[in-house]
Amino acid sequence: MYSAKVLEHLENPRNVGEIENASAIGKSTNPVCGDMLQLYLRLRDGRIESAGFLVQGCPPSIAAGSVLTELVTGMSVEDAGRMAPRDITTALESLPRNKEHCSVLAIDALRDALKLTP
Amino acid sequence: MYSAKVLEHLENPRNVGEIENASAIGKSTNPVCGDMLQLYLRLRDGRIESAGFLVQGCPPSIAAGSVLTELVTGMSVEDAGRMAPRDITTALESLPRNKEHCSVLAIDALRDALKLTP
Amino acid sequence: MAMRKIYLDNSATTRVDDEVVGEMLPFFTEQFGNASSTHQWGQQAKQAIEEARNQVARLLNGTPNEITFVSGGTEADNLAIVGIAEAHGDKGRHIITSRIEHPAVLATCAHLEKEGWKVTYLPVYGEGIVRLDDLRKAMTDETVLITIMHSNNELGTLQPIREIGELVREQREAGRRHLYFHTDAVQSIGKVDVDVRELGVDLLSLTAHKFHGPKGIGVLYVRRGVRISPQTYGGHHERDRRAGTESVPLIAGIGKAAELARLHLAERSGHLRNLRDYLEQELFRIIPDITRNGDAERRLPSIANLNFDHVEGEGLQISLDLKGVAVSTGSACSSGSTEPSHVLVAIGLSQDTGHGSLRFSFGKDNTREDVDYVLETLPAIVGKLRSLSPRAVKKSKLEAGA
Amino acid sequence: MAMRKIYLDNSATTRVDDEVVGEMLPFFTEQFGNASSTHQWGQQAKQAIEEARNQVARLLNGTPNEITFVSGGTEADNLAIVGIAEAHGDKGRHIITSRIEHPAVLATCAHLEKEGWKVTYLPVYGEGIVRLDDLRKAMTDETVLITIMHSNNELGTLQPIREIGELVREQREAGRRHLYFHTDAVQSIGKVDVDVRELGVDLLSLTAHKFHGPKGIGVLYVRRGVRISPQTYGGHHERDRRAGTESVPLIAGIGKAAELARLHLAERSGHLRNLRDYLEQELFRIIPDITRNGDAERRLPSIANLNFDHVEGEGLQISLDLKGVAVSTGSACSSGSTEPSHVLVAIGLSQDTGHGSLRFSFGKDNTREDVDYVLETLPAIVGKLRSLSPRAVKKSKLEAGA
Ligand SMILES: Cc1ncc(COP(=O)(O)O)c(C=O)c1O
Ligand SMILES: Cc1ncc(COP(=O)(O)O)c(C=O)c1O
Ligand code: FES
Ligand code: FES
Repeated sequence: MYSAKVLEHLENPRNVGEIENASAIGKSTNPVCGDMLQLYLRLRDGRIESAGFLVQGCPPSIAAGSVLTELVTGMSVEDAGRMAPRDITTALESLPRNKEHCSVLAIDALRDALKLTP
Repeated sequence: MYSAKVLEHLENPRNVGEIENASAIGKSTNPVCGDMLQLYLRLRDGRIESAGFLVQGCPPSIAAGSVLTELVTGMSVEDAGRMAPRDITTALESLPRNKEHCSVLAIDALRDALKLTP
Repeated sequence: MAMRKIYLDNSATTRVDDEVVGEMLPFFTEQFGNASSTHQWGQQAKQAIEEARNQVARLLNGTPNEITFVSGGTEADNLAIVGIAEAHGDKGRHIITSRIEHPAVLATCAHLEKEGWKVTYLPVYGEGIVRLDDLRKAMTDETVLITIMHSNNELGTLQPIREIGELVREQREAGRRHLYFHTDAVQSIGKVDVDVRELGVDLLSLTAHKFHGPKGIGVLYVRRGVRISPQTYGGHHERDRRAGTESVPLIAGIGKAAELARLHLAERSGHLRNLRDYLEQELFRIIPDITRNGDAERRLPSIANLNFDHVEGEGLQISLDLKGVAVSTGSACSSGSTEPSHVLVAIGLSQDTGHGSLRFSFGKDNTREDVDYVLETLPAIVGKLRSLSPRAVKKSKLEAGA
Repeated sequence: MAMRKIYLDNSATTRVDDEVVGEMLPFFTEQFGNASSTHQWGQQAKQAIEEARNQVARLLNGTPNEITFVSGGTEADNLAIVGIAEAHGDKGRHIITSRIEHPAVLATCAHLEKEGWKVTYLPVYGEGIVRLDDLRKAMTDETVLITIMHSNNELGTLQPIREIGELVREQREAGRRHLYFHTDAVQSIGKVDVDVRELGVDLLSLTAHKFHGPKGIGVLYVRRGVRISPQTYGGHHERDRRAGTESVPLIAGIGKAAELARLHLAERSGHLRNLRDYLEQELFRIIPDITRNGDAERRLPSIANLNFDHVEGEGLQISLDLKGVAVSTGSACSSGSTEPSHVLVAIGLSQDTGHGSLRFSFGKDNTREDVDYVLETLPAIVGKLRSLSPRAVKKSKLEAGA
């Protein structure tokens, strides 16, 4: 049902937890399923130096949060601002049709952290 | 489905055919299934000396005709006149519920031969 | 001669192929999951179902999402007819079918008649085949469904499905948008080619046990885009068309049986025809006063339906059974009844002659030796029963006198 | 530690017993006849069906002619509800059921609502059990059917069926002649005693695949004298209650499974309870913040439905699956949906906590070692998922601070 990548992130989520001295924090909730995701970023010189996340949600939302922190680490804030749900889905190989919204949860948190309108 | 007795009469029907110089002939037809039975009797001194039958019908009607000729041979006309469908069914061990009317076909032919009202 | 066991009633049901049994077995005890479960047991089950769906789709030249698994041919026919009636009854309430459909179709139509539907039952004449002209005349703006079987289960006669498919297409193009076409192909699978695209049908029924698959599983093919109302309510199985936990072993079984039917079609079909033609030819030669019921050409290769004058079919059938040979009078469904089959009545046999008919139906496992055994056995049986028959006796006396 | 495969989802479906498979096998390839055929193949098939009917009747303490074979639990529920509704709808159009029925009941009731029926859905409170008082108040002169499940498939909670049966009897004696009582006993068979006379039910559903029989076969018990309208039209099978060629192998299978369930009831029931209680006791001991869903006493011995605070059930379930352990969140039927189960909502769990529930369901083949493996595996999984959870992290910080 889930791709090997999703399962791998579920078993070994990266960058779990709050970050000390976070420079930006983003939150998102999906009102339908009630899942919620929090993203912590430490920014330096317009780049994302490190990222951490917390989530209460389904396996894809965990994998989405985890892979997001990997993807954005080292990225310029500008590039991060251009990320879209597709990038998450691609990085996770695939998501079942009825779970595509879980990638939105992660991107929404990122946009919230970067203070972009979602 | 059918008793061993019915099957045995079907395989080896007794007294098949018309009788030369029959003293009595009886016919019966079942209007529902279209089956018909003809009975031939040779009578002497108030007894049935021999009997023969023809039938176009289902296996129970064949067995009924066959067993009837066996039963009535040697019987007094008076006793034969008292025979009922039950006697046929009993002699055949049993008949399926929806085939009980086949014993009536044989008794009707007997009564017709003996000129009794059926 | 030792007693043999010869099964010549393959239109009633067939022996399950050993390969099919082999395909089912793991799903009882190893991969026994519920296909709705998200864990590995469930995913294995789901995969097996989707593979079977592919196999059936390939057999019919359809696509997998046009295949709905149901519990058999009867349910497929019911779902097709009531499913279309409920979904499209607002467009009209008229159905056209034939007089020789299986009870699964006829009884369903009769049920709809009680609910106010009009049903036209097309005649089939002596040949046991509906005529396009009759169909054309029966169609009205109220007609929502045409359901005509692909081949008849008693006579084997093939109905002009492709031609009806074309007619339906023309009618649709001429504006009758809400006309649907269903065919019951239960008897045809594995005996002749059945290609939903070529036939132009919207719905098609089949059941595994008629082509060496297990009893209790069938398929309703529903052409992409055709809407039907489900007839069972529950979980979201089969894309909401048929609720109930899927029988994974049976589905794996029908998938395999479909694959084998597709791969071996030409060979099996030829084999059946050889045996059937051999039986008919020899019986016509050695037993007098036999006639064939239904058209000689336009029929399945597997069925011989013959009438033996002046005797009753059941006597023949039971006598053959006592010799180890299974055949049938009429269809299995109506057995035990004292009425002649509605199919034989529809082709004009009188109650009297209709009772003297036997259906021999061949399967892939039958051999020439099976036919030889029948040829050895049957003449004596017919002779004995005719010696009992008032009409036959009269006839032979007349002939002797002449 | 080597990866094990542990199946703890026996409420979704069960492994077919080897003895049951052995019982079915001859009917695929040897005694493969159609039970409607009058020859020896047909008679063998028919006999097998009647033997199975006896076995099921004995399990339920009913009589053979009260047993109708259908394609599964969903069809049994549908036939019971629509069958009564159609046959007795002239006496009233009100049904009483509960909020925690299986979708096979709820969706059927919803369908009848669209046709103008009134349906009362009784509440079940925190314990997951309907109350007689509520039922009594809901009954009117219009009530034709009460359908309340024997035990719930997610919680395992046993409903007061015997008491309802008595109430129905009283009501009937008081003049409400056209009140019928159906129970879905799908989950209870083989786990607790189910005796139709003692329960006082008119109709009862069961399905083989929940008690080590095959998928695709079930039974509707209909008390002698109760009239229902058939829902499939065709041949005269199952005393005109359910048309379609009978699946002889599956019927032989459900017969055998019923016999085994009857013979081994006490032993299996005790075994299930031991394992379930052991799991619950240890989990409560070693993992904090767990609660049990539903009543602790009045429930099947086979099910533990537990809620793990601050985590999501699906994450737990998939993580366990990756360790080789099959459990479920909610029922198999609703899996894949993002909504919490209607049963957990009915007992008052919020969307949030309802998502953190797991159902462990035991079967006769499970062992104490299976439970030990879960006890070794699950704490780390819960720990990992809680370390991800904003609420759990906040809570543990607060506790550390305190
Ligand atoms: C033409 C035809 N349609 C439908 C059916 C019913 O299929 P099933 O036996 O699977 O219910 C049969 C056979 O019984 C049949 O011959
Ligand atoms: C309580 C209950 N009723 C009905 C059903 C449906 O039975 P089946 O899966 O045989 O359709 C199930 C299981 O799926 C169930 O748990
Ligand atoms: S199901 Fe809601 S975020 Fe995944
Ligand atoms: S069926 Fe008519 S006499 Fe037997």
